[in-house]
Amino acid sequence: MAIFVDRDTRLVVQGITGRDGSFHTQQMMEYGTRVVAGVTPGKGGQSFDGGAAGSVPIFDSMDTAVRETGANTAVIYVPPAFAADAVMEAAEAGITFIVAITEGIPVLDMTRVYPYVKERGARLLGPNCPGALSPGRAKVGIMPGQIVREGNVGVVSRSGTLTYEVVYQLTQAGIGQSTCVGIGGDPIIGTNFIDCLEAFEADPETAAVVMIGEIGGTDEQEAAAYVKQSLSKPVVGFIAGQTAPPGRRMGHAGAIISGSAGTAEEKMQSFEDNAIQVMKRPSDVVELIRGVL
Amino acid sequence: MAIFVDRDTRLVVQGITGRDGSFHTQQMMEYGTRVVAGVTPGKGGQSFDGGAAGSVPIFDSMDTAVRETGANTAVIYVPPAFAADAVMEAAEAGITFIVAITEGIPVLDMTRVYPYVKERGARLLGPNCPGALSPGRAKVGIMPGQIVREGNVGVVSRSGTLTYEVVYQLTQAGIGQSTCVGIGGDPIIGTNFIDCLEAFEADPETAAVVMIGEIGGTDEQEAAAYVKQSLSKPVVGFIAGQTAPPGRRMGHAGAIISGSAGTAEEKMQSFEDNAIQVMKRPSDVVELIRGVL
Amino acid sequence: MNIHEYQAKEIFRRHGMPVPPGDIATTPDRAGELARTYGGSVVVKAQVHAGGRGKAGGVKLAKSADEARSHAEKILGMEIKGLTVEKVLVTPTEDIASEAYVGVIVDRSSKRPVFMVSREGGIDIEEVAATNPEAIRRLTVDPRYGLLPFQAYWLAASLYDDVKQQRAAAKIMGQLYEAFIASGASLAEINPLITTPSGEVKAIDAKMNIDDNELFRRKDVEALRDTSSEPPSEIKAREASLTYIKLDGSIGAVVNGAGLAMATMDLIKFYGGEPANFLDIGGSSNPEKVVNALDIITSDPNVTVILFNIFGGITRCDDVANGIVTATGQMEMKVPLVIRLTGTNEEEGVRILEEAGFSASTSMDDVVKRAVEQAQ
Amino acid sequence: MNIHEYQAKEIFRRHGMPVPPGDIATTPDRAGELARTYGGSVVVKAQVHAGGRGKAGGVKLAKSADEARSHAEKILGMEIKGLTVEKVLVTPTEDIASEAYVGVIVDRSSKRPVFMVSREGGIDIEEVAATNPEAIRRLTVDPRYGLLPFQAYWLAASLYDDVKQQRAAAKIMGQLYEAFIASGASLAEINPLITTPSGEVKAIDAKMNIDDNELFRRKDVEALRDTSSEPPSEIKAREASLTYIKLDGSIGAVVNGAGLAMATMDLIKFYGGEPANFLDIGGSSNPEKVVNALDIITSDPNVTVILFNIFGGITRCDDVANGIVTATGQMEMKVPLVIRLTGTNEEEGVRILEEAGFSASTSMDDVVKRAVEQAQ
Repeated sequence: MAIFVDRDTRLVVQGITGRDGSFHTQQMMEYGTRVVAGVTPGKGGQSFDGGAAGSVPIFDSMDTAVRETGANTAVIYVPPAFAADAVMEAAEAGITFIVAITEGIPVLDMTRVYPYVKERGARLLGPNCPGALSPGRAKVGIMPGQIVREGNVGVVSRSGTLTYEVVYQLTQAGIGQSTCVGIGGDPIIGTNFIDCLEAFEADPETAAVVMIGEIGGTDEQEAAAYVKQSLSKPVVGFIAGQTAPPGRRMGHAGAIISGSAGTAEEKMQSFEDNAIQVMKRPSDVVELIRGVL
Repeated sequence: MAIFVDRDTRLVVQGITGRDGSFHTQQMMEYGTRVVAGVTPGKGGQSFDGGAAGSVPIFDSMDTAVRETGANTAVIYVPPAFAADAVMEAAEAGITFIVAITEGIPVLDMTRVYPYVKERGARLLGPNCPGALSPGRAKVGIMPGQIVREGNVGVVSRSGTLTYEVVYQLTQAGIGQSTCVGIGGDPIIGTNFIDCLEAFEADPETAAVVMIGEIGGTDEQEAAAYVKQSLSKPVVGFIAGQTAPPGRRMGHAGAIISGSAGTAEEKMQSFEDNAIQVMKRPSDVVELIRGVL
Repeated sequence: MNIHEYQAKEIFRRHGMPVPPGDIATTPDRAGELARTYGGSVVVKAQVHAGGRGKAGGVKLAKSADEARSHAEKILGMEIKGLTVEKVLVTPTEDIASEAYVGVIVDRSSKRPVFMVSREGGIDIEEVAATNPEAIRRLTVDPRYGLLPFQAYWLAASLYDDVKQQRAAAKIMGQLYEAFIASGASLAEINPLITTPSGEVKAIDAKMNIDDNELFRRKDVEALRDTSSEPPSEIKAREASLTYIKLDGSIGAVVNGAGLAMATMDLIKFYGGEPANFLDIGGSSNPEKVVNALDIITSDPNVTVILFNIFGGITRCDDVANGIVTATGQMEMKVPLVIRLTGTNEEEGVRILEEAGFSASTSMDDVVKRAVEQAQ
Repeated sequence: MNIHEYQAKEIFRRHGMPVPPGDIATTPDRAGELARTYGGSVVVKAQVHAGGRGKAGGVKLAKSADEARSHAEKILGMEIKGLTVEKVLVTPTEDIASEAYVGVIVDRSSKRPVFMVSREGGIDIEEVAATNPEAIRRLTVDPRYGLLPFQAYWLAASLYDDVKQQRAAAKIMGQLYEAFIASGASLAEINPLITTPSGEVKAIDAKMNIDDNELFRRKDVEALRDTSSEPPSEIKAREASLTYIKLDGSIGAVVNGAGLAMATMDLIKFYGGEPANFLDIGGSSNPEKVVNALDIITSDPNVTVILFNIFGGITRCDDVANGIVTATGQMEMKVPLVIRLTGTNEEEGVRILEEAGFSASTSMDDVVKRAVEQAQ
């Protein structure tokens, strides 16, 4: 099983001919993901040459790509000015799982994208996220394939590279993952911690969950309450930004402390209050996960 | 039973202090309709004096009116500039049946009102319609109460006064009505012929239906097909505008013939093709209904 | 409300659309001058609210200023479908490689704006719909989101194979939608949208209809109204908030409600008469409306009898009765009145009429039959 | 991006909101002149991107032009929360009958714009939220429909009892929402919204934050950026599309990704060091970004060691390695580099570094420990 992406993932890459899009399409194909189509308006009829990994037909629109290839999942590498439109195009074309990698989408665009996607019954992951990777099955997004390993730990994170850090620690210690999901650090995201926790709870191949949060907002606190109330599986947590100076914005729109809500201290306390073991350093994940498995 | 309005209707009048609103509130109260509230911003705390029919509290907003009185139905008499907002306010306040009497609401306003109302699970009747009247139970809108009579014929019409004409013919001949509904003649309306036919089909107290259409559009043709396919009860139909010159607009935005679609001839043919008996004159209704009852 | 091509083009330009220049002439000399300004080779186009201008000879190509002048001379004053041409648009000719159709209307059944585009431009879309419906691509716009870029591109891609032209056309779709919404339109059309031999995409004809219900909040659009080609009686009716359409018969009818007014016309014909007009005094009438209605109808010399068919709902019978009494007191009535009055405040209305010496029936069949008899 | 009160007021005025006049002075003389223009009785307000201006003495009432001049003299050049005041806004005083708060923000949890209004104006809304939360009325706006008139009225009715004031405030809410959307704002605030003794409703303070991600399509808003009070290194970082925040420690850190950058700072402290900065080179980096990052960090004299913590994803290790090699070739490095490089294209990156004489670790704990050691 795993969550969100698996062997039945049929992926279309939006922005397949761009620098990032083409590089990561190659990576995803080499990992074994079934990339069935690419979309770049004006380049329909061409194809993407993945070398030994095969070739992928390119279409002008998502509508055609989905109709011709039966794609069910989309990943978006288009620039911020066009990314909101790309998400909506994917949802309208019938894609049910949409991963928006693009960083820098205006938040007011997202206030309109979110209900649009929801009305069509699709799930959006991101934007400004690294995607989802089910080791040995499918890699959708930009997570490096070489740092993961098949196993039964679910990883969910608001961060990109910090996720890799934690996953890599697990892999090096011989602990594999069911699915690694980066939900993204923007103020408005399509899939939050609770959505992922729900999915991990329902996934028989996941035995424990690692949750990696950040300062800013209250998502982690809400997720912690949810863990206590509804999760039967053990959860280990980390919060980045313990030493960040208050009131300064640290890259992610999310990483800003507003008022008293959203400090690392508050979030770590909420983890502890809800039976989530807290890592002090990313490398602590190994010992804590070993303790609960 | 009857449809849409009945003894359990708890009515709030939006625009109760205006010329039309106050006149028709009085008429509805005298008919026996349970008018539980009125709304006019800035006049909250006052009350509407219905003389012998009682008095009705006035509120500043629908939100308060619904909370304080448990109203479930709204009727709107506010001017066109504010009517779209009034409909949305009613839907947001939890009203489930909204009757918009107002004539002259811009059609682009209605393109936004319609999904707003639908998202909230409410039904809109109109705009630019005479409302709904269940004889002996409730009168919501502007239909004259003295021309109806309790009975088992459902009447649905795109017109206002033409509805009265037909209903009056029935009443004078001793044939009573279960509910008389005017759906309105605007290009975008909340409830169409098919919606009403469905409701009449489900209403055990309705034995036959009179459907009164007009030139323009294809609603009558679609309704006719629906009648043949899904209605167990007999239907008698009329189309106004048999002698209207093509291409000229006759008052209702609906009453315009575009291309070959929407002529009276075409609509009457479609009635005949689908087992709906056609009246040549409004007064023919009596004989035809007697024939099917 | 219809607006002229030149007015729609001005709205399109304000929304950034590529529309060639052009100006209005009301005299042949001015048309010649404009043609000179544009280099001689121009199109002279009648500006009237009627379709089929081309077939009627209202659109002419000119190779020189002199030719433009003489075309304008013929077109100005010409009658097209009963309307007199008062103005011509003079606009430079364009080299045309292809002609497409782009239109947006409010669609009754989806309750949303709908785009229709076709590679078959320059002819009526109704004709394409009838003969070659699969040549039309339709797209329903969710008004909560507007026309989304991917949708505009999807429409444009059905018109052109070249990416640059697709992009240009997609941009024009977006601008057309904005113009449509910002003007309170019920229809906005580019026919044809052309490509030039060098690959440019341009809108060389433009049509817009405005929803009358929008005009109260769009004074700028209302100001575009051209009453020069409307019958004075219809202008007067509109100013009095009545809906009046002049017809050729002898029975003047004053009715409340469009459906009942049409049914009254139908019944007049059913009994062998001919209606002189469609006249709807609308709902919520005040006595003044009735005065205006009688004023308009009595100025039609064909009218030999006036039929009132009033079924009170939001209109009150007493208001109508008062209007009749006031109007007949102000003006000399040369033709008989046949009155049907029933519904809201019927008793009061009948009392007012009877006190003033009128009688009123409550049956529609009855009054229509009597009006037909009296008209003969 | 923050904009100044006077800039936000200008945006509010363009959207039709009732904002009293006012102008900017950078010299005491100009402040005096302005005060004379406004009749003498004015408020002189420091224009800096910092809260608590009033408490810091940055807002002063003046009864005369001379007094305004001397207030401006004190305020201009004043430091508020580390920022130097370069400009003051001079605006006429208003008689105040009541003060309310009106604000709109993008709310993370509802994923929509949310209005907050309160009768308790003139103080921080955070303070009201903490001490008297039921004094705040909240309303979530569906961005597909915008702020609807009945919603604006509902908010306004919670602020005022008088119908005229409710209508005026409802109109202001609508205008504030339009300004918010049209500017790509993440926050727009009127605090206070006042009533005057004669019953007028006016916005006498204004605050707006703009979503940085909107700036690419809003050059007019981008032009409002005031860099005069920002550290030059942060301006330079922004221009190079880096996120850089200067801190007080000695370990300069170059990291890709905000979360990893924060975790790196946390780990530096965990091992007893002090970070000199937060620096995120972002995703999809090209080698040039690394060059800019090193340029910025090396200009901080406190830095005694530079730590690279790169985990390649969309960022490729070879790009970063090339950047390091290029940068160290261009500039003289006076402090040691400690490099951690792993993930996408790791092998290629490590090879490039080793060929240039650098070594790279793959463990974060390892490099952070080493950087802390070397910094001491």
